[in-house]
Order: sequence, then structure tokens, then C-alpha cells
Amino acid sequence: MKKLIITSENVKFLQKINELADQDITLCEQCGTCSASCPMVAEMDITPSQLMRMVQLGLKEVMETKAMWVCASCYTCTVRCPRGLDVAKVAEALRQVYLRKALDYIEIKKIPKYEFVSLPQIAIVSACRKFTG
Amino acid sequence: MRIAYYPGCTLKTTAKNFETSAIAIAQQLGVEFVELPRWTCCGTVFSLTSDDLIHHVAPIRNLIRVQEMVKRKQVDDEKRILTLCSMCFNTLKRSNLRVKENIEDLKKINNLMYLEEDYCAEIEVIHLLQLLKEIGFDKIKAKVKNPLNNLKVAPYYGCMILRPLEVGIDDPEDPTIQRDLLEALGAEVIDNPYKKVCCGSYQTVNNKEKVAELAFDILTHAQREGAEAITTCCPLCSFNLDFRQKEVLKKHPDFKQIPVFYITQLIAVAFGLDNKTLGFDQNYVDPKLLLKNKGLIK
Amino acid sequence: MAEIKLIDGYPEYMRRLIEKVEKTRPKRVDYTPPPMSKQEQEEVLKLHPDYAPGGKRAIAVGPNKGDVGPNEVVDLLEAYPLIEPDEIDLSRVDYDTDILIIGGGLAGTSAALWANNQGIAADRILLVNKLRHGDANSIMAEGGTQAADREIDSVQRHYLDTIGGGHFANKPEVVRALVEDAPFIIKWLIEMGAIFDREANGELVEKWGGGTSIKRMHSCRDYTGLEELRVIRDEFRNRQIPCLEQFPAIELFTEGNRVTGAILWNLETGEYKIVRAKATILATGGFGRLHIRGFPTTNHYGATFDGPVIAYRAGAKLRDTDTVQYHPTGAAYPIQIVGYLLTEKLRSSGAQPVNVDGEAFVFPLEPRDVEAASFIRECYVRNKGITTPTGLRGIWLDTPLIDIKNGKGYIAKAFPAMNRLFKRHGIDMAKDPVLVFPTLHYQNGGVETDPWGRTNVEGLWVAGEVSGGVHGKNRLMGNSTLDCLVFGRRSGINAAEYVKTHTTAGNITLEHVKKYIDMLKQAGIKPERRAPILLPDYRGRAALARMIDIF
Amino acid sequence: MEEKNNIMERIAEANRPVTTGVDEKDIKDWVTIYIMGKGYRVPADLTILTAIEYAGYRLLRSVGCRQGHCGACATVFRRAGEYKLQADLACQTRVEDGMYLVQIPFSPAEKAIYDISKEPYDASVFMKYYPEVARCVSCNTCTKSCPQDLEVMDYVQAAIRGDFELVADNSFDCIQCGLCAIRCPAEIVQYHVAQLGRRMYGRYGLSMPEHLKKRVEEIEQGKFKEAMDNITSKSREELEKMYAERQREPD
Repeated sequence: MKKLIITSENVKFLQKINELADQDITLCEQCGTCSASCPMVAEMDITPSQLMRMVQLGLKEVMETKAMWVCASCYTCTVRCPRGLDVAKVAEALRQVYLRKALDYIEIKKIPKYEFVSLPQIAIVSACRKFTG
Repeated sequence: MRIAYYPGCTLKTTAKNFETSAIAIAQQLGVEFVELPRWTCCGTVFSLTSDDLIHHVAPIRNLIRVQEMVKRKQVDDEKRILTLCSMCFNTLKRSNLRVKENIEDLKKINNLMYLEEDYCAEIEVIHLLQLLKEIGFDKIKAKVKNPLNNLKVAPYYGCMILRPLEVGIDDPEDPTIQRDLLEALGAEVIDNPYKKVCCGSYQTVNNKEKVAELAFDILTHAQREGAEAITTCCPLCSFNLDFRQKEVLKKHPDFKQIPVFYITQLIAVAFGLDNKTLGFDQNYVDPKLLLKNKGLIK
Repeated sequence: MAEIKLIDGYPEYMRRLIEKVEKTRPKRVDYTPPPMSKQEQEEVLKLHPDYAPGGKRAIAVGPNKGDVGPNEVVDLLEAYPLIEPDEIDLSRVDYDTDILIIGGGLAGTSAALWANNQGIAADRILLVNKLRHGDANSIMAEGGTQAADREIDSVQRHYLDTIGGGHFANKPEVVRALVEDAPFIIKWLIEMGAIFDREANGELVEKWGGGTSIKRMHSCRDYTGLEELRVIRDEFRNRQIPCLEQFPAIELFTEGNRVTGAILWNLETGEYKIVRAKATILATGGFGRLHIRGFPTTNHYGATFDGPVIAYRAGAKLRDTDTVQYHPTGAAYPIQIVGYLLTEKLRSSGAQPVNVDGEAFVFPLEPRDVEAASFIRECYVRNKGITTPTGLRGIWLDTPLIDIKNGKGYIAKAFPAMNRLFKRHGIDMAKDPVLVFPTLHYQNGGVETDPWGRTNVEGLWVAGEVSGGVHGKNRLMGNSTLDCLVFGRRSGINAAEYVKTHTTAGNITLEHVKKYIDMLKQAGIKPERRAPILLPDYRGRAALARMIDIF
Repeated sequence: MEEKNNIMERIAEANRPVTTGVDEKDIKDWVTIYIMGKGYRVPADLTILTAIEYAGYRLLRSVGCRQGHCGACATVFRRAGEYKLQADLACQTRVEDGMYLVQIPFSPAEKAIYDISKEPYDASVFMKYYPEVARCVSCNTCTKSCPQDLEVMDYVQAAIRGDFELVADNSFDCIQCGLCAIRCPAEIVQYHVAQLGRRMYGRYGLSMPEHLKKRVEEIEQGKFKEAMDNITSKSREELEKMYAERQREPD
């Protein structure tokens, strides 16, 4: 097993996410309730609780994972967390770290034109909010 | 009673039937929706980061419109704004809470919108279901001309009117408001635990297969309990559960399509309102046959 | 910093003068001065810039040798080219196209669309612009577009109005094309999504235009040209027709008596490009920026008579270039907007010309030239004008009468562009009169055209203000945008037909330019002027006096 | 000064500031403006556009009709002592002492390619071609930067929900200067969105007038041919007589 050395960079990253999400992520005790509750977990490469753990450790590699993008912000984890943590906010904070560099997770201009004939406004607006920088 | 009404974009486009049926049933109950004279998209999803204020500008701008309406005596309910769409409800309510609880944020937002009058943070955001409950399900029952007898309906709540706790209008784990309402209409209510499981929301834009899978779970669970129809109060849930049945069928050819109603459409049916109000042509899975079989429409 | 103190847009002394206008206003609401006698009209017309002596001379060379035109126009026709024909490298053709269109206003843009409709592939068309696509007088057209589409109207009635307005000097067959195509043009624009003013019941609003006998003006608020141009330019862009901007044509190519393309000049880098074309459509617009007789203008920055200059060298005949349309009511105050067109619709809606004493002094339905001349008389002969802080003279146009006669708020609704313009300078037209003086408005004549936009030179078409013949000696309100759209379309169609039957491109030579230089030399004209001038020069004298040309 | 007799010369002389550029000796009031950071002393009653020219620039871009109709001369500036970045048309804005300014010569915006004759008349058309409208945060920066004082944000919002009439009405006076798009934090191209909306509304939201269709058919069928053959062959004298005897439609 690889030994993990926590540096100031890791701490900074944790602090940044803590601030953006307005949470103290160190409170997470890895009970796994969020993962068990998540309707999207099957689509994720890491589970919500793994995501929380990576952030706790300040591992920027979490930015490479898909989980935060698969989150549908349904707040099931939020209402169920025994530690009162808002996991949805943590996912949003991670998305924002990426999007705020003026990057897009999905390119709306590349969505096939025919999709827009049926897609409701509500879906497009929320996708823009969640996936475009 | 006149109340300020925020439609939201989708109720003006793919969910017009939600709006027309809601306005019609409200009228029956003595409530007049007064649409905000100028309104902007609420953003549909509440911005979750602590330092972001720009995405709360739109919700607050809409709440300022309510203040203006109150001043111009355009509404009788001077403290509230009504929404039908669950996502609008969630976003407007949470932004409202944020500025109510954080006066510094309110100041900054007011300052950014210096061309508008200041928002005083005194308006409250309510959802149609809350209003209906307030009016009283017994009163609604009294208006029923066409009881939904024998119609087996599974209410679906989705997320945005239940979670998080501070905005939820019902128990997030076991909501009952739609059940009580549907029972008042005479329907047989099929309760099942999938009523509060997320439909996949905006993932429908870039991952419609997954959304179809969630829809499949939600719909088949209800069907297994005997449901013949689903009700929702969110145009995005409705899209994912109704329109995405096309994708469900692709993957599960044995799947039996099931009509998805806006709750207001079923109330309108029970009230005996006309077809134009019902707007079934906008539903993907045609509910007319089912309702005809039950003798509920001609 | 010392600035004149303004009260609602006017300096104090002008405010006091406005009080005089306000005093007489109630009496003038129902008063109209009597029309002039024929004799008086003739007398006052001597003050009109077109008739006042000293403004014109005969052209010394070229197809119209001996014809008379304004000095400023003749100066350009008698100018030497910008290029030395022998120094241009013709060995490399940069753009080889079927149809070259020079000028992207209403005429050029519609020519491109109709050539494309006619089967010429988008990439076989090239539209070039001196400035941006759409930077044209078209976009400034306020009033409207005439078309005889009402049940009680007829195309022959439109014909008579047009030809009478043009002092019967118009080419009959060209006017016929204009009026017969007009309803089709409106229909086409609506199909393309142009939004014309509508009555509450959805019917088209049809308004009066000066000089017409019936209401047939179709307007889009007071942004008619803007709306029409935006719509067809959007369609042009959807068709992905090649378009160059900041690329004026500075000379045509010929082979014998056929135009075979043009030299373009990159306005910003100075590099020239060679275009070979089977057909060339000239749609370069008018000449307001020549400031004929020193008048301000309603025209666009690029309205500098380039088209006729280069066509003339290629042998194209001009006509009716001797008359210039001055609009009686150009803005005269504040200095920032001098020359801006205040549409005739203001007067037809009730605004009255008034002198410094608050007197209405002229019958408001006099012909445009008489009206303009009477303003000059009031200012410079009778000395009853109002002098602005910068020394301009003008007379009042009492606009508050419009709201008095049509109801409060009418100005804001019917004239948003003008209302906005004055508001920017602190003036409320609904409350205060505005100062006006004649302004140089329109080039009545130009390169002689036939009903299909053809000129006497093979391979060269013209459309819009650059052309001559359709308006005779005086253009009628509402016929300019129509001219552009009708003959833009017709030239596009006809050029497309030509291209289909003339499948080989001609050689590109500058022989005609060499010949023209010889003619100028023979006529003893010194090479001190060069044309086309492309743009006017408004640089400050002080800065110019100390300029060193290094790059 | 000796008064000249020739009226035309006097008019030309009076108009010289607007026809040939401004001469220093005629100016009483001056201000200092900063064009791209460089200070220039210019006459106080010039517009930004004419002041730039006075300073010695020969404009090849950022200039068009010079009268507020074409949108070529979009300019951003800050007034002395203000933090607000203003946006307006150079040809319509007077210089002020201490103003810092730069022109926006070009707006690098993408226009969608479509064929309006093939589009359905509903909100999906906006989402299909300009899905970025969904990114609008209602910050109102577009409205604040519009030199025409249009309610730009309102029409973008109307586009999201497919209200074509509101898009058309609110955007009608748009001169497509691009200032809204340049300043939009959501990177929306408002003026192109509006153009699509207006064309859709003009084509589908408004009816094609029956009398217009009928007249076009009549002309095609030759209903006026005889009358036109007749009138176009008339002599000048005959036409003059007809013209003088025209019946004017009553007001």
C-alpha cells in the first residue's frame, strides 16, 4: 500500500472546498449513508463517501473523477447525513473549482439540435448551471 | 383572492398544460393567479457555493416584482409568491432564505441591482400544494363532480419540494400531501417508496440512458403495486418520467407505458373541467384512453 | 473646463427664444400659412443650392462630356485614379467568382440573395464592402417603403406619383419595374420575417409619404431601413455567401466594353486584391459625404460617390447627376447631430416650421425644394433664423404640436429613433421645438440603368442610389428603399442569367483606366485630385498640420 | 468681420465644423479626454467620435452612419472619478473632461445558421441555435450597456420561454452594436438571438395581409398591364396634366 503524505497543498485544497461548500468536511466519519442513498451511485466511478474521503485528505485527484458530474443534486444525502454534512454542496464546490476556470463539462453547442425539440427549458437551464463555466 | 404567481419558463413552453390546469382549478377554488408582470428565469437550480451571489440575483429580482405588485395593489396576498414548478419553488425559496438569513448578502445583491428598488426580504415563497392544503382538501372534495373512483394513482414527489429540510413542504422520507389530495378526489392511492427517489433531473441532458433507467425503476415499482397512472408537480420530473419512456422502451421492450399527470390535471378531471384546460396533447403517454375506460372523460 | 450652461438641452438665450414659440403656439394649432404663388416659388428657389449660381460646371471628359453637375461631383469625375495601372500585378487572381457585388446595403444584399435564388451557388458570389456589411444609407432610412397594395390604390397611381415627383425626367420603363415589383417586395420581406407596423387588427399600417396622392408607405417604426436590412442581411449570412468587409473596390477591370472584375483594397493593411468576375453589380450608394455646397448631410460616412467614379472610367453613362436632393429638415442643433434627418413624417404629423419671432412662415406642403429654399430665405435673407452657439443658423420645427394634435406620447411611439436622439442631448421634442436647416440627403441620379439594372457597359449592373433614371430629378419619399430592393433583386436575377449564358470569365485589364488618364491629360487636367476618395476626412486641422507620414 | 454677400458661401462657412473638420481658432471650450490612455485636448462640444477625429485619427473602423442607426461605433468609457464602466455609441455621446475611452471595433460573436422557413414556431428554436441563452443569470448588464436603452435582459428571458412577441417588441430598436454581447457574463449573443426571434415573429407571429397577397397575384396575372402600357406611353404634357389633376386620398 502506498504511503500517503499530507502536504500543505492537500490542506489548502481541503480548506478551499470547505470554504466553497461552507462545510467542515473533516466531520465526515465515512459511514457510507450518502453512498447508500445516492440514486446515481451506480454511474459513479467513486462513491459519494469516497469523494468525501478524498476531499478530507485534500487529494486533488478527486477532480479527475466523474462522481461530482454524475450527482443530480437531489439532496438525499444531504437530508440523511448523520453528521449533518451537505454532500451535495461538496460536489458543487468541486464542480465549481473546475468550471470557474472558464471550462465546460458539457458543450451545449454540441448537443444534437434535434434534442432541443423535446428538452424542456428547465433541463437546459439547469444543465447550463451545473455543467458550463 | 389574488396571489402573485411565478410561472417559470417551462410552464410557458413544454408544460403549458400544468399551468392551464392549475389556473383553472384555482379559479374553481376562488384563487386568482396574478402573473408577475416582468419575470426572469430563476436559474432552476439553487447555487450551492458559499461565495456565489450572482446566481441569487435572478430569484431576488423576481421577489422584488412581488413587492412592486403589492405596492400597486395588484394582489391581495401581500406576503407571498406562488410557484407550481418544484424547481422554481426550491430555487426561489432557498435564495430567499439565504438573503433573509444573511443581511450582508442581501445588501450586496441589492447594490448590484441598483436600478431596482431594494428587496426587503419579507416575501415568502410557497408551492401550489401548500396552497391547496391551506384551502383544505375537504373544500376541494366538495368541488369534485367527477370522483376518480377506481383510478389507481401513484403520487411521485421528486426532490425539490421535499429536500433539503429547510425548504421541504412535507416529510422528506414519507411525504403524504399528494396522497391526501388524491384521496379527496376519490382516487385509489398507490403509495410506494420510489415516490421520493430522484428522477435524474438535469442529467437528462447528457445522460438520458441513466435517466431512463431511473424512470424505469420508479415507474415499474409503482406499476407492480398496481398503479395505472403517476402524478407529479415538476415539469422536469414529468419530462423524465413521461417523455423518457421512449428511451425506457428501447432498453426494456416489455415495459408497459404508463400515463404521467400533473397533479393539477387530475384535479381538473375530478372537477369536470374541459379538455382545453386539461391539455393532454402535451403529455407524451396519452392518458385519454385510461380516463375514458374509467369513465372519467368522454 | 468652461461649458455653456444648458437648460433642458438649450442655452439660456435659445430658451428665451423658445418662449416666443410657445407664446404663438396656441394660435398656430389651427393655422397654416397660404401656399406661395408660382412666381414667389420661382423667386425663392433662386436661394436653393441646386439653383443658386456658382455650384455647377460641365464635365470635361468621358461619356457625359459637356453635361453639367455639381462642382464636387465633377471634381471626382475629373480626378486621376488612385492606382498607376501599370504598377498593378494582374498575374495572380485572388478571387475568381461569378458575381461580384460591390456594396452591402439593401441593394447589394438583395442582389446576392436573388442571384443565389436564381441558382448561382453561394460560393460563386462575392459581396464586398467598404466598411462593414450593412454600413450604408439603407440602414438609416427612417420613413418607409412605398408599395401600392391597398385595394383602392393601383400601380399606375404609384407610377404617376413617382414620375411627377421626379419632374417627369424619370425613365418610364424603369419606374414601371419599380412600381410593379413593389407589392411583391413587401410580401417577400414579410415572408423573410420583416416586421412592418401593423394596426391593432393585424393589417399593415399605410402612411402618407410626401408627394404621394394616397397612403402607401410601409414603415417599421422610424427604423424601416434598419429592419429591412437586418432581415435580409441575416438571410444572407444564413446562406453563407462570401463577404468581405473593410475592402472597398477602387477600380474596375475591363476587357473591351465589358467589365470583368475589380481591384479591392484592404482599408486597414493597404494591400490590393484582384477579383475576376463574370458579372459585377455596383451598389455603392450615394454622395452625401461630398458635402456639396458645404452642406451637412444625412448620409453615411462612406457615401462618397465611389461607384459612379469607377464606372464612369469604364465607360458607363451617368444621368441626372445635376440635381441633388436637400431635405428641408435636417437637425441644426446641437452641433453633435447637425445634418441628421428629421423625417418629413414629423411635418405630416403636425410639426410646423417657425421663425425666430414664433411665426409660421411657409405652407408646409410646398415641394421639398421650395420648402428648403424658404428656410434659407428665412435665415439668410430675412434674418429671422435662430443662430446656434457655433454659428449655424436654423429655424424652429415646432414638434410639440405633434403630441397636441395626435395625443400625448405619440412622438415617443412613432419616432423612437429621433426622440431618443434628442433625449441624449437633453432635448424633449414633445416639450420643446427643435432647430432645423436643409441637409444634403440624396443622389437623385447616377449610373444610367435599365429595368434590369443593366448599364451601357456589358457585365456591369447597378442598383440603388448609385443608379440614375428611376427617380428622375427628384426622388419621392419611400422610393429609395424600394429602389434598392427592386433593382437589387432584378440585377441579381439578370446577372445570374447572364452568368449562365456567359460561362467564361473575361480577361482582366486596366486599359480603360489608361485611356481615361490620357483623356484627362488631353483635357489639360492636372493630376492634383485623385478618386475614388473612399472616405471623407474630418481630422482636426491642428493635428493634420503637424503630421509626419512615416509608415 | 465683413459680411459675405454670397449666401451659399456663408452657409458653407457656418457648416465647416461638421463638413471639413474642426479648426482650433473657433473653439472656446476645451476638455481633456484619454483615448486608449493617451490624453488629448479637444473641443468640449464634440462627440466621442468627432473628438477622436479631431485628435488626428482617420477612422477606418468603429464608424458608420455617424447618426446612431448602424451600431458601428460602440465605445466603452469611464468618466473621471467613477468606477462604472459605461458603454455607448461614440457618435451619440459627448466628450466629458477626464473621460477614458476605447472603441470596440468588432464583436467576435457567432451567428447561428438556420432556415426560418423550416423552423417550428416555438421556444425550441432559441435553444436549438442559441442554447447559451439558458446561461442568463439576469444580472441585467446587457440592459445597462445598451446604448438604445432597450430592456435586453427581458428579451433574452422572453427568448428562453419562447415569447416571440416580447422578444420582437423589446429588441426592435436594436442596432446590433454588440455591446451587450461583449459585456455579458453568460457569453450570450443577445443581438443575434433577437434577430432570430424577430424574424420568427415577423414570419409566423404576424399574418400575411390578404390584400397584399391579392395585389401581388393581380400584378402577376397582368391586371394592370393595360393601364401601365397606357400610362408609360404618355407624353410629358399628358403626364403633367394627369399629375396636376390627381385626386388626393382624404386624410
